Amino acid sequence: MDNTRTMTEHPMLQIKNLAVDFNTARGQAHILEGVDFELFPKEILALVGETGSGKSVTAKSILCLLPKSLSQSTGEVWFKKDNLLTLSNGKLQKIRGHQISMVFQNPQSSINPVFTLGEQISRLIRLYLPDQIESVMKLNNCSRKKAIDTIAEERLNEVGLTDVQRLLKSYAGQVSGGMAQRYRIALALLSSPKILIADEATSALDVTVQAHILKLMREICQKKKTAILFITHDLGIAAQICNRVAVMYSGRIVEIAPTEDIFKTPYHPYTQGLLKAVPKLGQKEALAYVPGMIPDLANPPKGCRFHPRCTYTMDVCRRRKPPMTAVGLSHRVACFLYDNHPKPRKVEI
Amino acid sequence: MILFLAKRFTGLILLLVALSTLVFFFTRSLPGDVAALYIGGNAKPEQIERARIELGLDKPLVVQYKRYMERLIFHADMGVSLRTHRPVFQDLLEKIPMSFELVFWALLFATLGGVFIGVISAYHHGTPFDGAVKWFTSAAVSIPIFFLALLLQLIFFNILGWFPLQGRIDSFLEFTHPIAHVTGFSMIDTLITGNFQAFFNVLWHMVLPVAALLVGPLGIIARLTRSSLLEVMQQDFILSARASGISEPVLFFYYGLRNALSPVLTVIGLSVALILMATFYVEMIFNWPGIGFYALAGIMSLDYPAITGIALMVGAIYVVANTLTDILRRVIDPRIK
Amino acid sequence: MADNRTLYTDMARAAAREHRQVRWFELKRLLKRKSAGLALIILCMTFAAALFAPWISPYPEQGRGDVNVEHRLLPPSSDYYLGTDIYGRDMLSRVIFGSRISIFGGICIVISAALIGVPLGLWAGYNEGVSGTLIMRVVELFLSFPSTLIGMAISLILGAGWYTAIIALIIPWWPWYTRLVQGEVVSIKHMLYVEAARMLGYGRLTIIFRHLLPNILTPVIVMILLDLGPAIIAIGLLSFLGLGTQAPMADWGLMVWEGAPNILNEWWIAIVPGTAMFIVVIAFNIFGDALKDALDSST
Amino acid sequence: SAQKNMVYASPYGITTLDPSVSYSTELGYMANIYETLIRVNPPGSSELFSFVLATDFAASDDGMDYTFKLRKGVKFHDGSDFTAQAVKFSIERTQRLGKGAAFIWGDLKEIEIIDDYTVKLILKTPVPLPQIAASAYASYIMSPGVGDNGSDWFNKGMDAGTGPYTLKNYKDGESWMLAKFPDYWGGWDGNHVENILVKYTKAPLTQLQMLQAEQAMLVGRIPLDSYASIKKGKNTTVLYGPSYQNYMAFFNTTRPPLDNVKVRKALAHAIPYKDIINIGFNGNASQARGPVPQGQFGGTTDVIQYPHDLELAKSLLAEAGFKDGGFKLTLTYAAENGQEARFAPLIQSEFKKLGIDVEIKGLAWNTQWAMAKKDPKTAQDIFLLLWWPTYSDPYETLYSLLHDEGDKPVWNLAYYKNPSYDKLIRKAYETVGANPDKALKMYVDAQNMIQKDAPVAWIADVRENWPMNKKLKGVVMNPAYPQVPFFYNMYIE
Amino acid sequence: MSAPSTTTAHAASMPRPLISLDRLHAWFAYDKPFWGKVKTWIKPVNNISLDIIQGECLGLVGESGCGKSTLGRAILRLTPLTSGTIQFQGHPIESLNASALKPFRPKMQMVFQDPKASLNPRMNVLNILKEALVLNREVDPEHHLEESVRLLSLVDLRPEHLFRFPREFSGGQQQRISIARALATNPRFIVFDEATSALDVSVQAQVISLMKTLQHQLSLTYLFISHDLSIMEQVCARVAVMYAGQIVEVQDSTALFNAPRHPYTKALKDAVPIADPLHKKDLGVLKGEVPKLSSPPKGCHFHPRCDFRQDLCQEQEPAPCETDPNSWVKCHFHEQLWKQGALKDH
Ligand SMILES: Nc1ncnc2c1ncn2[C@@H]1O[C@H](COP(=O)(O)OP(=O)(O)OP(=O)(O)O)[C@@H](O)[C@H]1O
Ligand SMILES: Nc1ncnc2c1ncn2[C@@H]1O[C@H](COP(=O)(O)OP(=O)(O)OP(=O)(O)O)[C@@H](O)[C@H]1O
Ligand SMILES: [Mg+2]
Ligand SMILES: [Mg+2]
Repeated sequence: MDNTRTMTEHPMLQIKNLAVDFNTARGQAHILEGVDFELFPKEILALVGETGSGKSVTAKSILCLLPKSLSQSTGEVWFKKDNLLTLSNGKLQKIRGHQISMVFQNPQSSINPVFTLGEQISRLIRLYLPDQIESVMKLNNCSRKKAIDTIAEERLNEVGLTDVQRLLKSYAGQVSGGMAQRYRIALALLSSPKILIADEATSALDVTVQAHILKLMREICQKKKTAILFITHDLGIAAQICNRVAVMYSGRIVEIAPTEDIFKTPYHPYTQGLLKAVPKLGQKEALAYVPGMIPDLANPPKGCRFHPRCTYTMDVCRRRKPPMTAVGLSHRVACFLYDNHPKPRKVEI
Repeated sequence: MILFLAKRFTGLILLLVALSTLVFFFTRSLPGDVAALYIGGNAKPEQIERARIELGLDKPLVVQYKRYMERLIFHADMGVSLRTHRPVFQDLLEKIPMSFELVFWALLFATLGGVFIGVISAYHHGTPFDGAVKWFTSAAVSIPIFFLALLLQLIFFNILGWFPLQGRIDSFLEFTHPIAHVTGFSMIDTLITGNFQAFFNVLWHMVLPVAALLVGPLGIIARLTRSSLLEVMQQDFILSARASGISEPVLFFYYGLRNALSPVLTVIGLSVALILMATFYVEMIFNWPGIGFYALAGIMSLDYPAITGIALMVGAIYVVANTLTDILRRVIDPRIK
Repeated sequence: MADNRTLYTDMARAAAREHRQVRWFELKRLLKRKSAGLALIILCMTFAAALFAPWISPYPEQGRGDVNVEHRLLPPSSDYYLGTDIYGRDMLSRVIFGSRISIFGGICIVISAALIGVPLGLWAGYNEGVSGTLIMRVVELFLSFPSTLIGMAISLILGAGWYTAIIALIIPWWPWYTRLVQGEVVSIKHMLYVEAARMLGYGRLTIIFRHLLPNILTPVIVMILLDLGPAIIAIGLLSFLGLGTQAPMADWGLMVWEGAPNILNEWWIAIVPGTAMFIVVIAFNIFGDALKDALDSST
Repeated sequence: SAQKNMVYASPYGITTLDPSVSYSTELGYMANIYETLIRVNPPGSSELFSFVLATDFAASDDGMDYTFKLRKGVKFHDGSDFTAQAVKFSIERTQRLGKGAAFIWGDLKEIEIIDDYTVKLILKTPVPLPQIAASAYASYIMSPGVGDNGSDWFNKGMDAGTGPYTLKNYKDGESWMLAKFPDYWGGWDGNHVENILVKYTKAPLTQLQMLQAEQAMLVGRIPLDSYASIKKGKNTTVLYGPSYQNYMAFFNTTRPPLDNVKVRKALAHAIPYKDIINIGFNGNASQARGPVPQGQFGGTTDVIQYPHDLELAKSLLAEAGFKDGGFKLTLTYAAENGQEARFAPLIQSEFKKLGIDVEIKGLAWNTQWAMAKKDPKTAQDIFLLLWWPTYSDPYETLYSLLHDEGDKPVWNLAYYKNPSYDKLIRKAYETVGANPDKALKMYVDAQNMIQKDAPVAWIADVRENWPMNKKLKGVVMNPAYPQVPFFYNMYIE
Repeated sequence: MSAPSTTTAHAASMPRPLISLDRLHAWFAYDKPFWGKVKTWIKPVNNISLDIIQGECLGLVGESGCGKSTLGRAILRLTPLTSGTIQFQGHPIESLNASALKPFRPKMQMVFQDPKASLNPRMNVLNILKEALVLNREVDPEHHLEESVRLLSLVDLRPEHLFRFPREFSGGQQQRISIARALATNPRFIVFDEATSALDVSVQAQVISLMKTLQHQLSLTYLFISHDLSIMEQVCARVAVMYAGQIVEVQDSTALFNAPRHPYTKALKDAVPIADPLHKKDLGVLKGEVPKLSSPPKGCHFHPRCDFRQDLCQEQEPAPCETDPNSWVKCHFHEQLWKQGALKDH
């Protein structure tokens, strides 16, 4: 199975104890505290979790994109031989986009509104693919500009965009959310990155277009050995295309496991609650949900942050943070319930 | 674009008509005795009466208004200045180039310098340099223009002696190399007549007044550029470009600046009006014979044709400047419809 | 029922208390920035000086304008800390008394301008129909009209004086507020919460005052603070032309004007009030800036 | 060799260059470009008049006509010769246009050309024609070559005078040059400045700085407090001379409490003349006696003066029923006039000691004047005014300022009415040509008549002063021609 | 607790429309020139006729930007109409002006797509609720406080939340506050505009179960807008499918997803990823681009992307064709496809 293979390989990206604090009006908000996971080549890892649990922040801090004046990041993000968090700007530049690229949550707002889409993509083509431009120029015996256009067109077609000529001349405001998102995805794939971080990359698409993109992702993952970190709300997507799923709750990964395992035997009470809440076609009974409120991050609950909403709260949960424990082959969970007996416990909620 | 220009142009005309109407009735409600003013000196009652008829002041206000508007619209005739006894239009044509020279340089340097300082300090956001810039711009926008002009004179003429005190050109050059009047723009006039000595002298004379004029707008523009750019730099698309491995300078000067420039341009448009206002004081203090000097004298003597003319002109300049900056904004920022 | 109600009242109090604490925290954070704290101290001192001028100035009657011919044009000394002017009046006292008009006038101008401009801006922003367009055209008219000219002309009509100077400045000032507010309103009026209020069937005025006004108040307050400096300068400018404050009262601008001819010899007559004006304006500016940052980040 | 060029930093702008119309601050230039038939000599001269374009004149016995002999060999700037024709043309043109100071010719009946160099002016009433012909305004002789040209023609920078200088390079509101007219009848032998660059400089401070930096030889007005340093300066000095300008305060006689002569007298006594002269004028003035300034014909020490006396003022107020004052007055002055702005607070401060509250209003001159003319009942209480005569007979001053103007006041801003005064000054005016001594007595009586009613407090006769470079010599001041620098006499050492 | 149940519970025997739309058009001028006619119209609601039956929850699905929100807002008269009629409880309301509309306002409410944006950030929850309560004649102003607490408890919030501001709540809670506000006026009809699409599944489930409870308790009628088909089935009995400004199919929800009659419905259904890793499937990809609302394709709007299109589709717009009571489909060949079983799952 997939997961056994991944364990033997060297991880592409390894995140250790990543913590992020934000300065806010109410004081320091501990947005992330101790995020640990790794990403292997050729895998798609789904990162799911509650709204505001820190998924996007995790993604951004991998590439050191959080504003330095507002936030402090600690921990380690290992990519190849480098800890990205301590890397100089110049070196980061060589990694950002070239090796690790990212698709942001809001497609339209992540395209510069004052340049045409064409200007933006050609700048990146020139940055990433100088060789290819040369070869296309030689091959087609055409000008540089023409060559860039050709490449752009080809790449945009790949993500299912048609009428590319018009698209290249339009501005962000003139294209639909779906087009914008596909365009961003095309940009992110331009350099054939080693790692792609897709932050809700399909949420603005309707299901049919979404399907196309998901297929594409699976393809590049297989063909180009790209590892993908796929952040989503939609557990359906996770189930359909991801190898592993990491569940995040209030700044921590609370459970991480191969997809089948997570869906079959969720361990963490929150994961279980989440899965129960997934609506399914044909399901008649009412959906269950996790009761209670999202914790206030400036003033998070002591110990396990989930304990106020958990039915199995023990004393220790209030006092200490649960460490990650392995409960199966590449299945880990952060919950004291499984300290001694690594068996999934059905939690009634 | 043509539609937009047509719209702006009709807007300008309507504005000018409204403005002239407003100013007309406004100035007529001023309590000065226009006819007596026209005569000047120790005017005698019968003379005043005669002047009143000559100026048409004996007619009802509406008739006067009609006459005024007709002349204005069909002959670009704004009447005769009560003070200089010359057609206001001619006076204005003569004065505008002189002020324009100051305004042009002030605006140019304020814009270039302001944007540059703004970008640099945004780039070095949070450093001591940025703090210094912040203090400097706060000071720049806070210093009263007349106080600044006085200080400049005091420091650069009286104490340091680097720059001339006043006027457009050294007196001795007026004897030896007088500026020929071709376009009215002394820099151009001296250049096309090959009068280089005067050219450099004029340049030299411009330094202090231009400096006095530009400090305020420079501060405003620098501040706005900085804050606008900082805001832009937090946007998703910048983050996204950064994530694509674009280098920081390119990110600031190429990607961010263009987005940040739109509000800056608006303010530059408004600065034109501000600088024009400031010329009132600067021209007086530096003895610069421009429109501000003329306006001030006009106001103090209730020279209403001149006041009206100036108001119309400043209004027109305001609209034109704003239209220009609007067009520019459209060019650099396709979001604006 | 009654018990419930007292319970609710208690809860309301508790919530309000907490809310106030948050505000206080924000204020403290604001003041922790050294420049803002310094600015605030300067402003407080100036306000205090203006308020208690008769008690704190060394020569209050000279501050009010009584001449003191024997001590004309004295440079700063231990008797007259900041020297004396052409009538022999103590500059320190004059500057302290001068702050009254400068500061009161400045506040008066911006507040009145806001009181006129904000409602018009709200209306014009919310109704983009005929009335709104009309208002904005008028605003444009005023903005395109040289404000100094308006100021001067009005001073000329009403006769020079500090109160006419204030009126003369309010008139060209309010359109800026209308413009600001209109822009803000246009950008928030399509917010869903405004639509929600429309859905409930509320009329324009309710929506304008209950929903729009509170949400544009922050930029308005910041603009008021940032405008105080320019307003003080503007009064000074009018006085500079002899159209503002009249002798024997003085505002700082007038004092600079009066002192300007002597600047080469008796420099203190112009430099002292000019510097006072500069410092206070800069303080308003920095404080306004800091407040803006604080308010921006807290919402 | 001596320097022939100089710079004059002048605060005096040009409102018109038409010599028939000119009635304002351009006088200083006009008097160098144009010439009159005769000129009034400065006080203290042995002769009353000196001859310019005329070489002699004689009056008929009844004083109803005057015959002028004209100078020969005089050329206009346009090259034509000066003849009797030009005199007729000029005066008639001025009369025809009727602007500016044309009113001075109001009593002229006709001009008769006797021959090319003799002209006879015939009057309607026996007014002092030589004074009129020597007027600083409206009596310039211009070339008939002007023809039908109107003021526009002049205002382009043209001139048609006979004076030593001709206008060149006229840039309104900036600068212009008075350049030597080579064919001037006086010739250019000896020491004369030849080209004068006039830099229109409004700000007094700038003028001061220009003077100190030797960027200007001569300036118009400088900050009063700088006079000491000017006098001490290595290169600079101040030249003083008499002037016929004076400052006055009109009391609104139509309204209580100033309709009470005792109150007016009290106020006249309460004005701190000395402080005003010291601070307001930096010592550069003297307390006035009456409407006519000292030195001018009609200004004598026989006119009663109100000395500064607070005690007396207090008792007068008490007599009038205002013990300890207790009333409020508004005082207006022309905001453009720095001098008035400077001394108005002194009056305010002094009146406060009487318990009188003075509200000072600085208004643009024209506004101030318009408000004063509109309705005496609502007008100001005290009106500060600077006055100077158009020609050097006191009649113009006495008539303009105090004769009964009915309900349309123009200059009589005390709204004073006294028929016997009106009669007396007219009589003096018609006598002066024939019998100056008798006229003088009448003028003094008329002034004392005024002083008894005290409708106006005469504040100060100003002394003319010219701050200038020490090297500038030959500066002549003539109070009949206020603020005229006669450049022809000047030279640079 | 005095539940404001004024209407006696109707037996569902005689379904009568609470709202009925007839040939409704709501167009927006795209480029309004200085003078003259508008050249381009955006037609998000283009000739829609639809009945919403008393007491039902009607789902509205369709891809993003097809006009769902606009339709919802048009029904509530929040957006200007171009033509067509709207009847609410039999009263035509399409041409009433603001004041005439006032009595209807409390009866029709909307819960907006973006909960945060729909709550005034400067008002606390109490004020937000009060503002709506004022319109509810049945509640005495004195009792607004208690009523607010009652409303909050309906949506599972606690009294102390009354004094908080919207930004202090999580997305799901904000959504519940807007539901509470919608309920405050004692409405008969509520439009839920993608009320759950910004939420994670748990919070979404929370909101949905709340909606269902309330519907039963207060016998409300819903229009539930979403582009997520999986929750449709959970919430709605009947679903309308919208495509490019038009409704192409209305059906019973179970039937719709088991046996779609319109090719577009089928395409939608195929593309839904199923949250079960054991049932990996090939997600159906719809070719072609989303049509422009300003110039939708001639004939059947869906034809450029339809696998089954024939010449007729390009020329003639299909008429709605009733298949069951209260169900219809707009497709020229739906019967043919149905018989062929072309739209069945394989
Ligand atoms: N710039 C910022 N300043 C302060 N707080 C921030 C900032 N960015 C994010 N946060 C906070 O960090 C937390 C996590 O945000 P994040 O965007 O990572 O959530 P998410 O898991 O991506 O949620 P969603 O599913 O809604 O996208 C939130 O509580 C948010 O309020
Ligand atoms: N006020 C308006 N003016 C102009 N166009 C509008 C307006 N409101 C909506 N539109 C346009 O109408 C179309 C449909 O918008 P609508 O919001 O109804 O879509 P939707 O189906 O709700 O999409 P989503 O699922 O993304 O919410 C869009 O193309 C939008 O641009
Ligand atoms: Mg996110
Ligand atoms: Mg929508």
